[in-house]
Amino acid sequence: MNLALSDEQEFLRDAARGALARHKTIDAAREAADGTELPDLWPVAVEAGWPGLLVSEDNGGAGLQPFDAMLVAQECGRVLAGVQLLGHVPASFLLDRGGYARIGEIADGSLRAAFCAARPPGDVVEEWTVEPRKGLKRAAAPSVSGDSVSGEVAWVPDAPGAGVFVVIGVEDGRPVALAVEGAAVQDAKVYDHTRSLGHVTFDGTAGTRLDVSPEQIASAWYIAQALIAAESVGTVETGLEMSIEYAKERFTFGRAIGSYQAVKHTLTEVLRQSENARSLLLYAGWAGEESAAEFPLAASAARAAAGSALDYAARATIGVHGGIGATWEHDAPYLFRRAQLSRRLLGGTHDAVDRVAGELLSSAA
Amino acid sequence: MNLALSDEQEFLRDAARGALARHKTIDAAREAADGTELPDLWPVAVEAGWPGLLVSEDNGGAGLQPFDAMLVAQECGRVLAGVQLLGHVPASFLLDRGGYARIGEIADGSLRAAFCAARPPGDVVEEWTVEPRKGLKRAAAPSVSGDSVSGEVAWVPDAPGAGVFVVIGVEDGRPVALAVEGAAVQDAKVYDHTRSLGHVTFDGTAGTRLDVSPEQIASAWYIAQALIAAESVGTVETGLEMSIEYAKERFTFGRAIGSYQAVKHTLTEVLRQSENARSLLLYAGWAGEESAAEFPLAASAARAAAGSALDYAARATIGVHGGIGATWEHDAPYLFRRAQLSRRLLGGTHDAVDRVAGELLSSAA
Amino acid sequence: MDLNDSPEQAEYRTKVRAWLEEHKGEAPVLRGEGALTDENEIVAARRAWQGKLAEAGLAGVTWPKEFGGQGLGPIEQVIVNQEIGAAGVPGILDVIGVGMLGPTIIAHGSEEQKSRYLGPMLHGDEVWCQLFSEPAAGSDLAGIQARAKQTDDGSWVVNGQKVWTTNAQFASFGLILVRTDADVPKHKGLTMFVVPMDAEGVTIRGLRQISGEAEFNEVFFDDVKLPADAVCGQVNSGWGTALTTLMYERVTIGLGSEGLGYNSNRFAAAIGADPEARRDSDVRHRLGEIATELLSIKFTGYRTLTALQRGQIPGPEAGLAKVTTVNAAVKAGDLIADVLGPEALADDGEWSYMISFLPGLKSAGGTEEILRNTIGERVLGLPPEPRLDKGIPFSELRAKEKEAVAS
Amino acid sequence: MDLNDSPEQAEYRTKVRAWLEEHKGEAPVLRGEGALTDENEIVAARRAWQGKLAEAGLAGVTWPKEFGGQGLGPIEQVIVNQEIGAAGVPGILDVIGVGMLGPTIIAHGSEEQKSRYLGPMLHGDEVWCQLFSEPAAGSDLAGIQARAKQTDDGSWVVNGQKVWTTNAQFASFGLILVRTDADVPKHKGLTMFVVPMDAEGVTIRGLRQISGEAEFNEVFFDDVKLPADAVCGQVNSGWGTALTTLMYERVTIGLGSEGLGYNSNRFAAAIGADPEARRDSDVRHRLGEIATELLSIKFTGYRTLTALQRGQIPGPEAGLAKVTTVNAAVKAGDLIADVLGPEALADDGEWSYMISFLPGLKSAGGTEEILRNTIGERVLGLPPEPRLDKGIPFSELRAKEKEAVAS
Repeated sequence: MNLALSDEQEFLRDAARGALARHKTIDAAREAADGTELPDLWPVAVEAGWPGLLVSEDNGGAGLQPFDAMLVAQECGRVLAGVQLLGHVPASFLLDRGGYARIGEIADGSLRAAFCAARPPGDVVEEWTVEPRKGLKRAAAPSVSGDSVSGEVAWVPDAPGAGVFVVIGVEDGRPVALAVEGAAVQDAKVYDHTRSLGHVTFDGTAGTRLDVSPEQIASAWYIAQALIAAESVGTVETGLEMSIEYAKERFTFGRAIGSYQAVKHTLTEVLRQSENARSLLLYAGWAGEESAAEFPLAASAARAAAGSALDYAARATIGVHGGIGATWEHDAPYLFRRAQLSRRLLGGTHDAVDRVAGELLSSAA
Repeated sequence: MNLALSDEQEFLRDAARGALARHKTIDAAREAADGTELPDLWPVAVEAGWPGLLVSEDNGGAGLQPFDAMLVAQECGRVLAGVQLLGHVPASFLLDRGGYARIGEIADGSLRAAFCAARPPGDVVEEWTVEPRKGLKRAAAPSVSGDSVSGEVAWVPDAPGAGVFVVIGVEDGRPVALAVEGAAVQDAKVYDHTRSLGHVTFDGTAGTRLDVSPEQIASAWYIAQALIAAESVGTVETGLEMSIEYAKERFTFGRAIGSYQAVKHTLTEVLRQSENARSLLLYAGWAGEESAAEFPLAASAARAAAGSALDYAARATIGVHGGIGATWEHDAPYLFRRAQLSRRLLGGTHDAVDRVAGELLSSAA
Repeated sequence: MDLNDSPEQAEYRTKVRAWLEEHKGEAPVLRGEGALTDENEIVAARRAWQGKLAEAGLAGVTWPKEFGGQGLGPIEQVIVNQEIGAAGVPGILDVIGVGMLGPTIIAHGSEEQKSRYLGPMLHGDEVWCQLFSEPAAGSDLAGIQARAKQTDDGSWVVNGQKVWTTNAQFASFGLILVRTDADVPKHKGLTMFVVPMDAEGVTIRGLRQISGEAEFNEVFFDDVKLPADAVCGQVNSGWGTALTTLMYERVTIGLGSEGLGYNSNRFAAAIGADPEARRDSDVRHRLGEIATELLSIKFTGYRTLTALQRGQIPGPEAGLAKVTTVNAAVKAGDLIADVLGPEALADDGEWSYMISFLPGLKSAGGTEEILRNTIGERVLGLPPEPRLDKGIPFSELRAKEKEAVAS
Repeated sequence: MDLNDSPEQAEYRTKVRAWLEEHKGEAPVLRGEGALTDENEIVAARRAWQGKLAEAGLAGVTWPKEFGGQGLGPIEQVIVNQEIGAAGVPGILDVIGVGMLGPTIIAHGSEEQKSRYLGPMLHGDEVWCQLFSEPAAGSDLAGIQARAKQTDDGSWVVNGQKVWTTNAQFASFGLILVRTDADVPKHKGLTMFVVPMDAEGVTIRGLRQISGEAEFNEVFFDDVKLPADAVCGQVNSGWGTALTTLMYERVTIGLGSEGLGYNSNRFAAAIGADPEARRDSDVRHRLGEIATELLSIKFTGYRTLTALQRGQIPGPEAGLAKVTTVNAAVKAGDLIADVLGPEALADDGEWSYMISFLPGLKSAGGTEEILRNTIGERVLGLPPEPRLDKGIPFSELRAKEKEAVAS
């Protein structure tokens, strides 16, 4: 029993924090909201070796585990860094296992991948589904026939500018992963300007079938869930630190506001939720490496806890700061924008909560 | 525009409070939980004229409105008085409108009625349904053929000992109200010992068809919802008063606990919820008299707000009192028992919330 | 219990409705086809429209007749508000002036101030703004640091910064609360002044919110000179004057629109348009809870009105309506965006704007926490928090704070 | 990251498992067929079983060897707990004594106390109870009013009342915290004593909870005489001694069962049995949120264990696990009863019992509010509340309180 980070993991985390600290990412988020283009942080990722984290060593990658990628995602989340890992990392997982020819370029980041994710069947919705453009009802996954794929996946993270798309489609009811090097991408950036999004359309588009199992395809979905979870916990950390600092310095009625129970208990609640989410990141990390059977539950629970922690923390950060926390010049609104959008991507926090229930109900049956 | 109580209404309320104050009803709740029989408060109701509140003056009643009955229910709720109005009042409404021969006895209380309620169709569940013994799925309403009825209604308030049952059944898809003077009642008292409950079974049982419209049958359901709402607000008042008193007297770390924000804000939240619920009691009372079209929305909203206020207040009352609030000798647990059971009767608070949504969605469509 | 008008009220309503019917073509169009878009044009048009409403007796309904009002009661004000809403035309532009600052001047101002300022205010010729809040004096309003010093000739020099000021960018005058004596406890050394917004040394800067819009302003005062007769009320009695303004703020809110435009039907329509959502029990439950809260506020408003008609002034508990409304609207935004997905967050969309606007609205006019303190103490009678600032001269208090942060 | 045993741990686990396999037939049966029902019989059987566990080295795993323990680390304690759980047998009866009071005596007791009390405690021959909380000293534990007065011969006389005392009804001894000097500030005048529960003047009364069960006791002390050597630690240093006990309480909880038996699978099974409920999106969402909270606690426990293995003592934030668990269980009770209906509230049902038990559990061991204060201050570093009781003699403080209530 040892849940402590290994020396290598601590190094990976500290290096990520160091590399990202050299960029004013939150200021960039503010400027991007005003129309300035967001600086491209992919070179930072490439230099740090993050594109190859989940690619096996034989294929030129680091051969690491989902938890290691989560550590990096958490650091990105801390500073709202728009590094395109949410698209690339789950895609690289399938490209590596699936015998993709250009895997070396994926590993070194010279080729950037995006992941047109499909939600695995559950106990209520029994089909593979993808994000719809709008509305509660999920869309059918694209249809695959041989080497070609047709259909649309909306709100795909990091799709604009990606060199290859891993798309999950369905053929005869079974999921198939295809690597497609050309697809029509419509830019769909919205609300959180640090997050690159696109609607990706395939119209009989040709691709390469990846030799992966349905279980691996499902795992890629849950890797994406775990990455969002980790990213969110990082953002919560920043909100909490910022709020504590302010609560010590801001006085009202002759006392620092942090001495009032309303503020103190709110921030303790942020701590409670973020510590719980952190525990579930460990669960997801462990299951991602050791237990394919528990990965759906673990990754979904991590996303559920982290998503709700981020929602709570983003609002609490604004609240503790009073009026000033809701102004353009303050950092808190960019945490809030992050929270609002993250909550609705890749099935949404809500679907992750439903999945937790579904997994437990299925195993209780 | 005038939402103030009339002089008559103030008198009715004050008289109810006075009449009930002569009985140690909360102590009786405690003793009943230990197996002592609950004192019969029906004579109090009879003496005060409550059985005839909704019966027209021509039939020997007071010819008053649902809101007046709600005022009495609120007073009963304040002291957890087990007066059997939740069964009798909605039943008397239909018996009065439906031409029931013994309506004079209903009005003077010499004959006590119970109401085997059916939930009116909504935008999702389109049938008339009744409480099931167990589980989320509601049961089909009893079936009526001519003058006879077959089926079961579970958890009927005030059924044990009632002299006549108003049962809502279905004939050819249409709701029918029958007055049945003999039915098999199985005592079903549970958790809240101030609340008389029974499972009522009809097996080709003969009754008298009441000449009432489907709208009136639906109104009886919403009268029952409004009564539970009023009762609940009364119980909230008691919890709040008890908590404020204690919060002023109990000291910790050199300060009265009521000076701490955690306690102060909790009690303000009880106030907020109870004031909102009180506003909706007025809405329900107004609609019950003036607008049949809005009564479903108004009564359901009142029940939704009052139910959630009671849940919150019951837990807050125990919480403010610390450990002592969770002991048998304290009054707070009896408010809690009331909250727990009320929440699950007659469709439950949950169904009332759903009805609010359904009404709005239907009118928005 | 009666939601209907009395015969007199019905008659008044008919009169108001008739006037609006006749003149509504003259009102500025703010939404839909042909709507004005330029901010200056909008302000000009709304000022002109306020003038017409005032001429017709539909502004300052409760102001005394001697100041151009109608001398009527709160119920008539509500009838006017309702009919203006029903006619689909804008109300007066300067709600803050006519609803709160004018009544403050009526209560505390000099005769000269009343005759100089009230008429142009009522007619929209001069718009007013309220200069109370500061960066370090929001919830704790008495912690104001902006200061005025009297010179030998009796005039005053004002320095400091105000914030969260609505309408400052086009206001002619402001009512400003400043510290005139720092050597007495903090509630005691405050004074209220009338300040012309075009005075030398006044700088107005838009304060952008989450949405990117500047819904409020910051206003800076740099050696702004005011004559001795600019004092509204008495020197060092500004706290009492400010309390009057805040009391009228509660009345204005109590008489105002139900739920700040956050209406359950509007939310239900957005959700009902999605066939999957309208049958989803979780969505329905969330919608039902939100709608219940908002419906209750409507009737809470009627209760407030009943009380106002009986001459009762709403207490601090009236503030709970805002808490209920804002929190329900926050939940509604979350629900609608959960149903519609990221599309709901698209720039310039109504839901995106609402979601961005609400976090700021939450603390506008005092945080929920302070309100709950006040209600807990004044309405429920709970004991106060220990106050470390009681009876201590303001200057000493500030020094203590600085010391505490440094340590 | 590794959830597996090291080779040494695996070996230890095998040994423990083998002993339990061999002896589990000797354990008392508390549930199901052939279960004991008489409380006295249950206590007797569990004491005997604790003795066997102690003989086998499965009680007091972390106690030093000189006092009959095994001198092992927290991980071995957890292995024992896990294996006892897996074998389906009860653990030791006197968790409070062995987990918290024994270690307190080891840290602060006299040599005579250690040799007299620790052995019989470990073997279940003498059960112990903790006499700290009082009606007016719960969250504010230092507000204790029970008092001991020293007589001329050096012995002590104890008067007062304790409450929320688990196991008092069959305990041989208690560790009691009393005030021995009321003229110093409240944390300073306290002393810890060992008290025989059969001493003259000790009265024990069951305290019934919502469910009707007496899960705790009240204990009254009426001129109870204690010898001078009954002091545990130093006179007037009882607060420090008590802090040791509370620290071991956190460790015991940290090593203890996951989630107090409130397990998400158990809740899911109850709901899954209802076919309508398992497809209802609202029910699923509520279940998913509850389960997420409870699952997180399992891994929080593993994190605590990792820390303990590295010699770190859990801080006050460990208490958040209880907050999470209790609040999730409350929600689970509400959900299950919403699904099953009033039937779920039937007397003697498992859900009815849980629903009744939880409100009391919420404040047991200190309220959530006080815990959040402590964590906010000690973990997040936020400033403390103003303390009105700092440095004031206890007797004066009491007088002030009485005065405040009277006013």
